[in-house]
Amino acid sequence: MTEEQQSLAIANPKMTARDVKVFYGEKQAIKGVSIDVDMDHVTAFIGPSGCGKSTFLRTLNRMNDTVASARVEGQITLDGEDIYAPSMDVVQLRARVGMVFQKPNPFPKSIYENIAYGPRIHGLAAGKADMDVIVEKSLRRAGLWDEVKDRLNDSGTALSGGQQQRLCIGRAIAVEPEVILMDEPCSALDPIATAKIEELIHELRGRYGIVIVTHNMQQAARVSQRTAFFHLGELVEYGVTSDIFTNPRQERTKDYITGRYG
Amino acid sequence: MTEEQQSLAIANPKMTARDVKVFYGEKQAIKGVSIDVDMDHVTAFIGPSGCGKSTFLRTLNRMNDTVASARVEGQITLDGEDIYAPSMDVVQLRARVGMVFQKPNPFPKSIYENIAYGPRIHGLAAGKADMDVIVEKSLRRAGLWDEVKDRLNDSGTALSGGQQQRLCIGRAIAVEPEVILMDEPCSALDPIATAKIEELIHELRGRYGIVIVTHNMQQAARVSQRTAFFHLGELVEYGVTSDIFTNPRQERTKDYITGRYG
Amino acid sequence: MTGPAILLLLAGLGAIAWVSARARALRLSGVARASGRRDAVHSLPGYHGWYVALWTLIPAGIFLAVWANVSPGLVTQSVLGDPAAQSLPMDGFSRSAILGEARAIATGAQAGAFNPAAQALVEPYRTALSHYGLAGAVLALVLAFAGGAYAFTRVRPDFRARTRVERLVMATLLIASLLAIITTLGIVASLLWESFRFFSMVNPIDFLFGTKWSPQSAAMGYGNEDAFGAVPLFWGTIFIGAIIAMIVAIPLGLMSAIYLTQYASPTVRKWMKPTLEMLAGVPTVVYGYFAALTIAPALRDFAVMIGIHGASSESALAAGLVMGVMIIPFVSSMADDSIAAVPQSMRDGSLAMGATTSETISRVLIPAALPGVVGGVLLAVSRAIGETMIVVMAAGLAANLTLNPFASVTTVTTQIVQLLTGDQEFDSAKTLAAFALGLVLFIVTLLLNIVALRVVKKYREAYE
Amino acid sequence: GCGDQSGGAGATRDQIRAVGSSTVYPFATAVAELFVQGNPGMKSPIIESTGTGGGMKLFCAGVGAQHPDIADASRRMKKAEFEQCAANGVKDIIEIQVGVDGLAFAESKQGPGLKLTPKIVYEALAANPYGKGPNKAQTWKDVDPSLPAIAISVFGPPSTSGTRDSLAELILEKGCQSDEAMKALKEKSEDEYKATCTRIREDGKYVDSGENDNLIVQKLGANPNAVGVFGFSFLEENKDTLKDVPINGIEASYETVSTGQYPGARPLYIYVKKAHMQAIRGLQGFLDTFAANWNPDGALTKRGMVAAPEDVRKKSAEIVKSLTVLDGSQLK
Amino acid sequence: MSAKNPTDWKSDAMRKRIARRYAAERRFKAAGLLAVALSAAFLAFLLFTMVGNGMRGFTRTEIALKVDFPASPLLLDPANITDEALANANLPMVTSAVAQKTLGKDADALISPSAWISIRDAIKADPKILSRTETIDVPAATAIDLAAKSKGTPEAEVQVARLRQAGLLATGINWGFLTASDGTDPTQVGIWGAFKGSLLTMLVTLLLSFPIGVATALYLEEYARKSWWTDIIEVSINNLAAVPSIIFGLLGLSIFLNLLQLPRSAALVGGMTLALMTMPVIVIAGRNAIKSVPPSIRDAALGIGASPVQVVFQHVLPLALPGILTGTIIGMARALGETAPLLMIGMRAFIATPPGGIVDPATVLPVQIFLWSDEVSKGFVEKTSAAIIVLLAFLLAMNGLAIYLRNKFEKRW
Ligand SMILES: Nc1ncnc2c1ncn2[C@@H]1O[C@H](COP(=O)(O)OP(=O)(O)OP(=O)(O)O)[C@@H](O)[C@H]1O
Ligand SMILES: Nc1ncnc2c1ncn2[C@@H]1O[C@H](COP(=O)(O)OP(=O)(O)OP(=O)(O)O)[C@@H](O)[C@H]1O
Ligand SMILES: [Mg+2]
Ligand SMILES: [Mg+2]
Ligand SMILES: O=P([O-])([O-])[O-]
Repeated sequence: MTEEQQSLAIANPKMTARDVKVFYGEKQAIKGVSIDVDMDHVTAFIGPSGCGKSTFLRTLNRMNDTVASARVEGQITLDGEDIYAPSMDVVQLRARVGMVFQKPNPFPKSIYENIAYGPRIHGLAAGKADMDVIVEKSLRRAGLWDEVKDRLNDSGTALSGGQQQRLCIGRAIAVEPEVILMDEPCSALDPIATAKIEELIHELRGRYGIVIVTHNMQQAARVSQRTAFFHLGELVEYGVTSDIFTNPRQERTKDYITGRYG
Repeated sequence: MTEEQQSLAIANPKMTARDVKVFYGEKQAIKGVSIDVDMDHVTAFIGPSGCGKSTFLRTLNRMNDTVASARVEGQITLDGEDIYAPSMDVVQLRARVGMVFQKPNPFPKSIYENIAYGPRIHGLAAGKADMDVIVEKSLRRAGLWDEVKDRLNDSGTALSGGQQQRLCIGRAIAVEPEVILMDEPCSALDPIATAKIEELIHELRGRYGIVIVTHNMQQAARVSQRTAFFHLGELVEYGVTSDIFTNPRQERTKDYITGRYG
Repeated sequence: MTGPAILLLLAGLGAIAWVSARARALRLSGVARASGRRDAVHSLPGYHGWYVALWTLIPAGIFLAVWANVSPGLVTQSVLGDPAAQSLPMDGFSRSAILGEARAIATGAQAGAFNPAAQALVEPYRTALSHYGLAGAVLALVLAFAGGAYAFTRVRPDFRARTRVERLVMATLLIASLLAIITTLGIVASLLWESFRFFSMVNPIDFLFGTKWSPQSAAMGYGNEDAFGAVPLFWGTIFIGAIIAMIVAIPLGLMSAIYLTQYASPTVRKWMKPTLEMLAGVPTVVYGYFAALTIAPALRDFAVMIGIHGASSESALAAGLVMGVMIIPFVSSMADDSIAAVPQSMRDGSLAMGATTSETISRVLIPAALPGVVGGVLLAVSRAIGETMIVVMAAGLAANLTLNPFASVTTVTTQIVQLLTGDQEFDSAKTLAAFALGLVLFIVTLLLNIVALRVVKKYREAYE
Repeated sequence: GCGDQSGGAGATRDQIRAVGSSTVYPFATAVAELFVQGNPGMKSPIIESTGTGGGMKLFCAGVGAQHPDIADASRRMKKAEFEQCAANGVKDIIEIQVGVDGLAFAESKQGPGLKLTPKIVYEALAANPYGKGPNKAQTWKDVDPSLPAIAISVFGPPSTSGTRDSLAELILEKGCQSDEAMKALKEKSEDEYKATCTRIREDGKYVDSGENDNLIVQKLGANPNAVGVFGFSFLEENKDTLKDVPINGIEASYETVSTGQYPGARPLYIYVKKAHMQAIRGLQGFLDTFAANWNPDGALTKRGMVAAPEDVRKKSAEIVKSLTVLDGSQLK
Repeated sequence: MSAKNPTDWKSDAMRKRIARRYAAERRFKAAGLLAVALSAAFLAFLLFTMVGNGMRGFTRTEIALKVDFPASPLLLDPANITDEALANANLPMVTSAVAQKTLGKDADALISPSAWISIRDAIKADPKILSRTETIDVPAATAIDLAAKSKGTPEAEVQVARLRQAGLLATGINWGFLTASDGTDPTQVGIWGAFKGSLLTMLVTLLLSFPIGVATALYLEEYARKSWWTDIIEVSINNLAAVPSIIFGLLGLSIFLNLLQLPRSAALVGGMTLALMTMPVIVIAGRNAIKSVPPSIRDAALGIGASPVQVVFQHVLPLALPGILTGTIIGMARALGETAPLLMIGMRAFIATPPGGIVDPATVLPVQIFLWSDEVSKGFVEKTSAAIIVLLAFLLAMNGLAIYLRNKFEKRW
């Protein structure tokens, strides 16, 4: 594996993970994974159910802290800073490394308040006018502005599933994160909504570091430039997406991609 | 569609569904589906999430009766008998058309009791010795005997996921059903367990009519001889599995199979 | 034949019916199954057994129940026809006392008679008892046989015995569930009738909106007008149960729930939760005693110390405070449930934005859980306003319309107890007022409950 | 004791049942205990504390095992009650005065040592003294200049108890009648007279304190400036924390109450159904036990009851023996 | 749209802001902890006060009385000791005389008025003592008892000191408190009668409310199709769970006593009244327990052809049972502590004979507490608290059992 990683070496990675191990109590869910995330490439995590994709993703913004039994070893840095260092403030970290979940989870508040929530708690807006600007900008970037601009006071939960998911992306964008983590963001969506989100990811690339977990290999192929294949907590293969799909080096990767299991 | 069905016509179908419509309250979940099930072919239902695969499967043994709002129109027969006729005893029907669910759901009883439960309520065993025979036979057919024969008194819930699912299959087999319906039986399992179940399906074919719902197209390709593709409650395409996968007639089928959505 | 003997005999018959019907079913279904058709056999043999046994037992049982109520009258009739009964005193109670004694001796419940007249009647009683006992037994047995035989003839492999037996089970369950409605109706009926009589004496408007409560004036013949203004009671009830108690219970209950669900370690939670629940398990009479003897004097001293005028040792505050503590677990467990019912994804969503736990709780979880919390509070209020013993012992009886928490006020429940246990004249407006108060209380809790259920349901739907 | 037989065969009861006054309750229970000790093998009588009126209601509901045999009362039966009894077939009722209770006024040992008269009490507590408008007295001094300027605060029996009736009848009416106009009013309009003379103010100066006299005792301890009104027996028992408030200069003591000198003395009664005398085992014995213990040196006085005057006791003993029934026409 | 600079997380303002937010977080958490602590402290204070007041109720002071039987004015034939003979022997007078001889003139104020019962029991236990002198421990009068155990009146303190000096005074555990019934002498009373009454009442309550409650829960949760009809049942049940208990008393009074003519003061009626109160609690707990049985179990059973009744009785009910039991125990605990409705149906009564069955007159623990709290004699104050301790112990045991069951059987599927 190390060879491939070397070959992928990114000049100025936004985030790096080195030999990360995650345990749930006794059970080891991630067995020494090293990966780099940068702004120019979308990274996709694929692998069968339970292989640890979500777990690893959540270590990247310390969402695993909320699971009492979870324990993380190894090193993860953001801009060279160790995010598990005591000096690291987890509240800031999560603002800088945003997250979008599998099931759209807008707050049961208005669309406006959903977007404004983050900037407000972090004090990013100086006043109402400022906040209005942030909300509009975020919704525009999330590709939702035109659809909702006339009903910003409607509840966020009243939107369709795809719109909700874009709202959640907009919400993450509103605090100006540097990296966005997405855990199967389309798996609850219909094909048209899925297409919209994929398009959005294309547009966001370059501005944010993006990591996406998906169980749909075609989707991984469509949206990502780097793909990591996990199996049983191990990073089996990590490389340029087109290589992985056309020319997997590992037998397991090949079996998985051709549908032998999963 | 009717053309394809004609071409598939099965001489002596075990079950037939003709123009079946299912409603949940006002909402129509199945829009006129006709299909035949026989003993020699495994039938796979594929389609994106929410397209009605499970719903249709559950009409085949009237498990939908348990959903208060569900209403079924059209005709479904088992050995030529209308299963929705008032004279049909639903308890017997379900013994004849067994079911295996997505999540393994063994009873929180011993392995032995899990298998023995069905024969007992249907009075299929004359005594303890008889029951022992049934239990062993069923576990053997389910490919589980060797793994559990020394711990028949352990709780069924203490088995691994794959073993549990095979236990559930064994439990269904124990009442000597004629048809077995499986709703994504492998989606909660790891690759090895999946392989075991697929193998088991191969072995059971011929003895039982088998219908399997899966979201994994490769799996459908591997285990089935007939495939039905559902979309938004409609049966979009129904045909010989190899045809469907290599040469889909409908645009929607093609898009789905190639991963354009789902 | 005696009661227990006949019951035993019936039980025996039932067992025989079960065994023989089962055996028959077993044999017949064996034959039918051999014929190969799968649906030839419908029910397990055991169900046939139950079917026949039930047919044996139920008709006979119903008959016996009726007979047990009818036969004593018949027995007495026949004893009264005996010459020895001619000398019985005419007055009803002594007469039935003698008869009762004779009966007790005849059945062996009593050894000897206090009343010589009773001794003479023992023999006639014995004869009559055995006579009617035998008649009842014979009839019951005939019914049992008839029922059993009829059912037995129906035992065939394809007979749907299971369906029949299960139908009976379902009917039993349905009847059980009706009991709640019957109880509710019983409450309404028993309150409504007396309240109706009350309102024929006292104008409902005066009752509901009058501000003067002095039922004794009415009792002493000052007239009903002006005496039954229940507003001070309603106010006292609200003041204690819905204001003071809730000021204690809501913050403590809600914050406890939040702490225990969101912050505490599993061990702390495991121990503290049941500990707090114990507050709801302490009998209210104990709270009352405690409030009256420990809390109330302390509060009064405190009030005097800080110079509050008119502080009474029977204060709304003492009762409300203790009641609030009692209610804490109601609020906290409802809050606990509703916060837990907010999907984890909301919490994750907020935390992933970089919110702290308290921001997540107060800005996302609580607003989302609010309907559930409100529902819980409404239920707690309905419990608090219905609470009796604490206020009876600690809140006093003065129907004051006051805002001073150190003053004595009274509540609806206290007055019900007072009106019904004190010196009262039957059928006076004073006694009946208790039922009218009860009716108001019932209606209020009913409304609170309906509203609370609605609120909670709406909220559940939002997340399902 | 099987009381639920139906079907007309009648039922017996092997336990005596008494209901009624909470004031008589401690004495009735004491007699019940003595009765069982003197009659081994008898089951203990059941004494229920329902308040006088509540007891009357149960008592008058009818004759038979399901109805009580005895009603305890801290006042005399009312005419309406007697009629209700008759209407329900309770015709022959035996009335027995068993003793006297003092309606005692007391304060904490630390109290100011008030000295009251019925007139003062009336003027301090009446809702509308002498019909001259609402009571404005705030302190005892407002009522009578000889008293200290301490806020009026009286803990007393609730409006629903027999004790309250006694307070009205024995103290308030007497105080009220110090005004001649009130006497005249009585002739003119009984209702108005009652309203003026017995209605108690409801502005918090008089605190209804429930049936629980012990709580009043506790509260007096906590409120040194308050006055409590309750049964004499409670005063006796709590002499260590309370002292009595003399009325008309007469202290509540055993002697003054028993002789009727103390203005708060009131008779205690029990009412018995003659129809039950035959049917309920031991009822006669119970009455005999009562009679044997109501003397000045009897067990009941040890419990705090005050013995009735000699002549009353004699008359009552006679009634117990002869079971003379009550003539309803004397009742009010 | 102005292009905003990326957020500077390291700026001072931002740092300050974060510090403020963390301080708020700590305050919030402290408030939660405080709420829990306050609630727990109140419980502790309540228990502590009750136990502090009540422990003395379990002890009794006794005075050693030397009885010279042959010399006493007692006329009893040792060969013929019957209850009758003992009742006629005028023991109270004899006891008083004997006490005066040994303790002085004011002996009657020292020994309990029921001291003679100890002597009677001693004679009954061994008639032979009638021919000799025997020292018998008799209960001290309430005033002495109080003075011996805590602070009494000055006179009593003097007496106690005197008796102590003479070595006649002993304070020991009062077993009688657990075995005797109601009475008028605080040194003699016990809670057994009320305890037994509570047991019988609870038995009736359990036998009625459990099967009916479970059946109702099953019907509503498993079989009833949602309709206005089930809505009515549901509202009724939820409402009944919140109806003021006093109203159940009114119902019991008018239906069970007045209409059905059931015996007054009986455990039967008390139990029936409380059953009406407890049933809804069981239904609600039962429904929650049944709901928490995963649907997959039902599907599994239905899927192999079990009938709905079989599904429920062979699978759902056994799995829901721990939850149902927990709810039942909690409901029963509430019923056990209930007072108000029982006042309405005649259980507020002096009942000195423990009930023999459910139709005998009975009282229950909380009502006994209520009655004793109103007794004249000061000796009852500690008895009241002692009875409260017994009741609390009973309730805590029940709650503890419920918690144990819940923890033991709590399943996550
Ligand atoms: N909170 C937890 N406690 C204990 N074990 C956990 C927890 N969360 C996940 N796991 C275990 O860790 C392993 C990895 O889980 P994870 O959710 O990361 O898989 P995944 O690849 O995201 O699967 P999926 O595609 O189903 O989302 C699994 O075996 C899972 O059972
Ligand atoms: N109990 C129900 N009540 C109402 N609507 C239902 C119910 N069950 C399913 N549906 C709806 O019916 C449609 C078909 O659902 P179904 O579960 O059959 O889909 P599916 O193809 O099995 O999807 P999946 O792959 O996610 O299992 C969906 O729109 C679903 O929301
Ligand atoms: Mg995942
Ligand atoms: Mg499905
Ligand atoms: O209980 P009372 O004597 O006050 O009627």
